[in-house]
Amino acid sequence: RAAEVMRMAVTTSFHNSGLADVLLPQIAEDLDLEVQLLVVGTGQAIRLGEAGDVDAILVHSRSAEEAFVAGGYGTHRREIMYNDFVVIGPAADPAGLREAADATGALRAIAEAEAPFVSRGDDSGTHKKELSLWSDAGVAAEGDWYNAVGAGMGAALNTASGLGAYILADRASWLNFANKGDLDLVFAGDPVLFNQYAYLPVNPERHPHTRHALALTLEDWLTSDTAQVLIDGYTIGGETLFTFNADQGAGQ
Amino acid sequence: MGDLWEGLTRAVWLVLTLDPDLMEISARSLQVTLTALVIATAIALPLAALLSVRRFRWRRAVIAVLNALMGLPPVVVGLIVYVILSRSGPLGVLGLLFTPTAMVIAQVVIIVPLIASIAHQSLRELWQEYHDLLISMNVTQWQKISTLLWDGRRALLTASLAGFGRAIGEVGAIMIVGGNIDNATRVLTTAIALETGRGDFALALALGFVLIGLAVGINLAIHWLGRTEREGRW
Amino acid sequence: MGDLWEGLTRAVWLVLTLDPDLMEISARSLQVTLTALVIATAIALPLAALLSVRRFRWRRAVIAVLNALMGLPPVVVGLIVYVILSRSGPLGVLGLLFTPTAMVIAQVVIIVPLIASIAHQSLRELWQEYHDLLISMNVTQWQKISTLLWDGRRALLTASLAGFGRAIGEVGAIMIVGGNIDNATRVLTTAIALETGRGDFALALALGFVLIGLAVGINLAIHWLGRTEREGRW
Amino acid sequence: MTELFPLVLEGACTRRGGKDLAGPVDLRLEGQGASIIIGPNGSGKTSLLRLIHGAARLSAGTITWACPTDTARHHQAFVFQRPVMLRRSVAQNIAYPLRLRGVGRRAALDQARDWGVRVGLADCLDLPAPVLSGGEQQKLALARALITEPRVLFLDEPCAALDGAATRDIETILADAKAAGTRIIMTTHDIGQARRLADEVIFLLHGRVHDRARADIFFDAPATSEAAAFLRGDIVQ
Amino acid sequence: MTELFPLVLEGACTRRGGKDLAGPVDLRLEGQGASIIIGPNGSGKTSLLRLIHGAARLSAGTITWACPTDTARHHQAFVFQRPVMLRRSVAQNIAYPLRLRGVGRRAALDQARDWGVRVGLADCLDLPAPVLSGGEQQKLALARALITEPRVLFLDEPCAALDGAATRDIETILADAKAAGTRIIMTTHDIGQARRLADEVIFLLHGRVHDRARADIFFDAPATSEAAAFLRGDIVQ
Ligand SMILES: Nc1ncnc2c1ncn2[C@@H]1O[C@H](COP(=O)(O)OP(=O)(O)OP(=O)(O)O)[C@@H](O)[C@H]1O
Ligand SMILES: Nc1ncnc2c1ncn2[C@@H]1O[C@H](COP(=O)(O)OP(=O)(O)OP(=O)(O)O)[C@@H](O)[C@H]1O
Ligand SMILES: [Mg+2]
Ligand SMILES: [Mg+2]
Repeated sequence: RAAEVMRMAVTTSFHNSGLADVLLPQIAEDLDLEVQLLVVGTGQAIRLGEAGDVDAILVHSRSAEEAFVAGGYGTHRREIMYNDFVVIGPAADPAGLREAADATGALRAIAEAEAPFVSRGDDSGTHKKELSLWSDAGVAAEGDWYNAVGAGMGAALNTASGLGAYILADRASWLNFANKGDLDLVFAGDPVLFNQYAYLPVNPERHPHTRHALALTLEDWLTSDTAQVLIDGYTIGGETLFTFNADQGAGQ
Repeated sequence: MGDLWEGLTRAVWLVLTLDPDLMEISARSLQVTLTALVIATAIALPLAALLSVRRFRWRRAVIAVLNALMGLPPVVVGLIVYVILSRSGPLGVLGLLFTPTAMVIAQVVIIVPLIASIAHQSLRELWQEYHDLLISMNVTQWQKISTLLWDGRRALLTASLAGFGRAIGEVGAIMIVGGNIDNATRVLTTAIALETGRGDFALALALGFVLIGLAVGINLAIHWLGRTEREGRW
Repeated sequence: MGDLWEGLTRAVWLVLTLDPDLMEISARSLQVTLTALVIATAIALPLAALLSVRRFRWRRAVIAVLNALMGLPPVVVGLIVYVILSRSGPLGVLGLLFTPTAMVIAQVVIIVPLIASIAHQSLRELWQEYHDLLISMNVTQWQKISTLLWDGRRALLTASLAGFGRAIGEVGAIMIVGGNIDNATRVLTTAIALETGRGDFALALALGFVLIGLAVGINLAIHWLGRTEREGRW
Repeated sequence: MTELFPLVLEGACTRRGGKDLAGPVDLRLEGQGASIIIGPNGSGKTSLLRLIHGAARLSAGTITWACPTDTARHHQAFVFQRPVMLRRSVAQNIAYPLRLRGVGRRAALDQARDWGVRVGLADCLDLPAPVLSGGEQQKLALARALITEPRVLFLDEPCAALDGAATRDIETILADAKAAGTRIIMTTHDIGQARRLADEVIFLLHGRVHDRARADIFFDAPATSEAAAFLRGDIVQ
Repeated sequence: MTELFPLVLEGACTRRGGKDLAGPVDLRLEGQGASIIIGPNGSGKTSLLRLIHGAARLSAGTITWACPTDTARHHQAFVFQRPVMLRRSVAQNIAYPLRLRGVGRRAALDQARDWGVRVGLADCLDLPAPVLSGGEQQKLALARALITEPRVLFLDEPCAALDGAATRDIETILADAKAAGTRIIMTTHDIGQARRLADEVIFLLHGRVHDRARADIFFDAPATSEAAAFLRGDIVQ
C-alpha cells in the first residue's frame, strides 16, 4: 500500500488503452502514491472535477477543458500526450473507405453509401471530434444508417460489432478491444484525427480539501522523462499508441 | 443539492411541455417493460403454482435455485443474450440484436425468477390452507394451479409489481442488448445513464424523476383498481 | 457461443487458481452486499411488520408507494446518493464518496423497499391468522411486531434473499457512487461492466459465472441451513 | 354402476414425524349404512378418516377398493373437522366441486344456491365464505360435499359447531342420503348423534381399532371396559 | 384489587359490511358467576363476545367497565371458537401470554408444562401446535387462556371438539375457576353443558338479546316462545 492516495477522473478511452496499467505501478513506486482512477465519460469527469470529488482530471476535449479552467474549477491545463482517432468498419469495407484520401472524404463515403454508422452520441471527446469531422465534410449526420448509441467507447464498439457498422474510435481503445468480430481498421493517419490528452488539477481555492500538492507531484511525474519513456514505449501488437508531447518547461 | 432541485424543476418542465423526446422514450420504456412483464408473468405464475402443488424429488433444489436466480446480475444476462442474438451467435439470423425485442427477452430472463419466487412464497401459504380440500376433491394438477392463481390473485399482484419495478428500472442488460440507439432502442434508464456520462446530472435526475413518477403512478393506479374490487379479507 | 464456453472455462480456471484479483473483488462484493443486506433487513422487516399490524390513515398509500419504490431505478438512486455525498453536497464533508460505505448506502436505499414489500406481503397473511389472538391478548405494538417477525421467519427469508439477489447483481448505482476504483471499490458487477466495455466478453462472462455461482451458493447454503431446522408446517 | 365396496384395509398405517397417527388398522367395510368412528381426542379418528379417503399418506399396509382407486376417489366427498373456506363467495364455494366436474357456471351456481338453502345458508349466499360464523362454515362444507351426490361420504365431526335445529336438519339430510344408498363414514363426539345415525361403531384408541360392533350392541353392551368407560364419559386409560 | 364490574353495554353494536353482526345490545353484567350465551348459528354470539372483549370494533353505543378499559383488558382472556395456533411448539404457545407479561423464559415454560398436563396435553407438549388434532387445539387454547389467571374469561364454544372425558375435565376446571372468583362469559351449543355451568342465560337472536334470565328459570320455564323452541331443538323463526 502506498503512503498517499489521490483520485483522478479519466475518460474510458484512456483507461481502455491499458496505458494506466503501465503508468500506475511506476507512479506508486516512484512517488509512493496510489492514484485511484475514476473511469467515466468526459462530461462526467469534468463534473467530478467541478464538484471537487477528484483531485485532477485527464481528458481529451479541448473546449470543455478550457471552459473548466476559465470557470475557476481547475488551476491550469497541461498537455501530456496525444494519440489518434481511427475509423473502424466491416472488413469488407462496403463504403470503400480504404481508398479515401482524408478523414472528411472517408466520412463522405460512408454517408454516400448510407452504410451503417455508430456514433458515441454522448458528448465525449470522441463524439465531439466526430461531429466536427461531419461538419467539415459538409454532410448532415442523420438518417437510418446513423445510429447515435449514447454509450462509452467500449459499448459503442460492441454495438458497431453487432451491427457491422462503421465507427470513429481512438486507436488505443480499438487495439485493446477484444470483441472485434469482423471489424477492421479501415481509415487512419489524417493529422486532423490527432487526439490531445490534457491534465487538469482541481483548483484548491474552490475545494480546499483536494490534495493539490499530490496533484502537482503527479503532474511533474507525468511530464517527466520517465513518463515519456513509458508512454512512447507503450505498444500493443507492435503498434505505438501514444506520443508524449508535454512541454517539459511549462511545469509550475 | 442544486442538481436535485434543478432536476425536479426540469422534470416538471419536461412533463408539462410534453417534450416529444421524453414522450417517445417514456412510451418505449413502458412498451418494452409491459411486454416483458406480461410474458414473464405468464411464465412465472404457473411455474410458481406448479412448484407449490407438486412434490418431486428436486423440488427444494429448484426453489432454492429460483431464489438464487433473483440475483442474476443483469449485465451478465445482457451479455448472454447478446452472445446468443449476435450475428455470429446461434440466433443471429433473426436479426433481433439492438431491437426492442431483444430488450424484452433480456428483461423476461431477469424478472421471471423474481416473480416466480415471490409468487411461490404466497402460493405456498395458500396451498397449505387449501391442500386438504383440493386433495380430497381429487382435482387435477391444472385445476389446483388455476384455483390457486385465481384465489391468490391479490397477493400475486405484489409479485408482478416487483417484477415491473425491477424491469422498468433496469439498465445494465438493456444497454448491452438494446444499444441505447437514439430513436430505436433508447429508453428512460439508458437515457439517464447517457446523461450521467455526459455529466448533465440535472437532466439525468429529471429523467429519473419522470421514471419514478411513472412507476409510482402505475403502482398507485393498480392499487386503486384493486381497491375498487369488493373489500374483503382477501 | 464460443464466448459462453470460453467464459465458463475461464471461470473454472479463475476459481481453481484462486486468482488473487478475483478473490479480492469477490470478497468486496460480498462484504458490501452483506453489510447492505443486514442494514436493509433491520430497517425493512420491522417496517413491514408495522405496516401489517398498524391501521392508519395513509396505510394503503404508504404500501402502494413502497411497492412502487421497488422500481426505483438504481442509476437514479446512485445519482441522488452521489449528489448528497459529493464534496459540494450536504454530506460532502464526510468524504464518503467513492468508498465502500457509499456503495452500501446506495444498496440499502435500493433494497429496503423490495424487502419491505415482499415481507409485508407474507406478514399480512400471518397477521390475519394471528390477529384475533394477539388483539385479545392486548399485546403492545412492539410485541405484535416481534411475534410476527419470529413466527414468520421462514417466509421472511425469501424477502431477504430477494434483497440479497438484487444487491449483489446491482451495477448502475454502485458504479456511480463507488467509482469502480481498482483495489478500492471494484466489485464483481463493476468489473463485469468494465470487461464488457473492453469487449472482453469471455472474461466478463467468467466473472458473471463466478457471481452467479456465489449467489446460487449462498442461497443453497441458506436453504440447506433452513432445512436443518425441524421440518414442520412452517 | 361399478361397485366400490368392499373396502379392505390391511395393516394400513399413516405416520408423521416418526409417530403412528393412525394404524396399523385391519378393517373391512361393506357397502351399506353408516359407520361411526368414536374415540378420545387424539385417538386418530381424523387421521384414519383421511387415510381411508386417501388424503393422508399410506405409510404401510394396503387399502383396496373393489374398483380402481381413481374411480373410488371420484365418488367420495369429505367434510373436514375444520372446514376450508375458499376465498370466494359462499355460492361459489358450494358450486366449486361442480365446476371441477365441468358443469357450466350458471348451472353450477343455481344448484349451489339450492343446496345452500337446504342446509340453511339462504341469507349468506353472496357473502365471502371466510367471514361466515363457525356453524355456517360447517353448513357450507356439508353442502359442498353433498352437491356432487357422492357414493361415499366422510364426515369429521360435522355438527360440532351447529345448534340443535341445524344438527337435526343435517341428521335428516344424512339419513336421507343413507337411505338413498350413500355410504357414510363419520366421526363424532356426540354420543346421542352416534346412537341416532350409526349402523355400526368403530371405537378407536391410540390409533388402533379397539372395538367394533353393531351399533345397538356397542351402545347397550360394550365388549371392552375402555369402550364402556368412554361411553360413561370417563377418562380412557 | 380494582373492581372491573359492573360492565354496562348501552346500545352497543358491531357492524361489518353494512350489516349489524351483533347489537344494538343493552346489558349490565355483575361481577359474579357464569353467563352463558346461547342462540342459533349466526345469531351473533361470537360477535357479541368479541365486542364485549374489545376484539371487535364498537360501531355504535358504549361499553363501560367499572375501571379504565386498559386495566379491564389486562385481566381478560379469550378462547376462540376456532383456536389460533402460533407457529411454535405447544409449550411455547401456552407460555406465550406469560412471556408477554415479562415472565422469564424458563419460568414461563415450566408453568406452561404444568397447565398443558392439567388440560390433558401431556403427550404433545413439544409438538408444533399446528399439527394438533381439533380437540387438542381447543385444549391448548384453554390452557393458554387460563395460565394468566384472568378475572374475566370469555369462552366461545370451548368444548365443541372435545370428547366426553375432556369436556368433563374442562367443566371442572371452569367450575373451580368460577368458585375462585373468575367471571365466566361463554357460548355453547351444548344445552346440557349450559345447564351444568350457567348461573344466568342470555339468549341471542338476530344479534339482539331476546331473553335473559336466571339459569333455572330459563331452562325450566323459558319466558319467550323462541327460547322454548330453541331448547326443544326446533328451528327458531
Ligand atoms: N364481515 C362480515 N360481513 C358480513 N357478515 C358477517 C361478517 N362477519 C360475520 N358476518 C355474519 O354475522 C353473523 C353473526 O356471526 P357470529 O360469528 O357472531 O355468529 P355465531 O352466533 O357465533 O354463530 P355460530 O353459532 O355459528 O358460531 C353470521 O351470520 C355471519 O355470516
Ligand atoms: N404431523 C404430526 N406430527 C406429530 N403428531 C401429529 C401430527 N399430526 C397429528 N399428530 C398427532 O396425532 C394424533 C391423532 O390426531 P387426529 O387428528 O387423528 O386425532 P382425532 O382422533 O381426530 O382427535 P380429535 O377428536 O381431537 O379431533 C394427535 O395426538 C396429534 O397430536
Ligand atoms: Mg379429529
Ligand atoms: Mg360463533
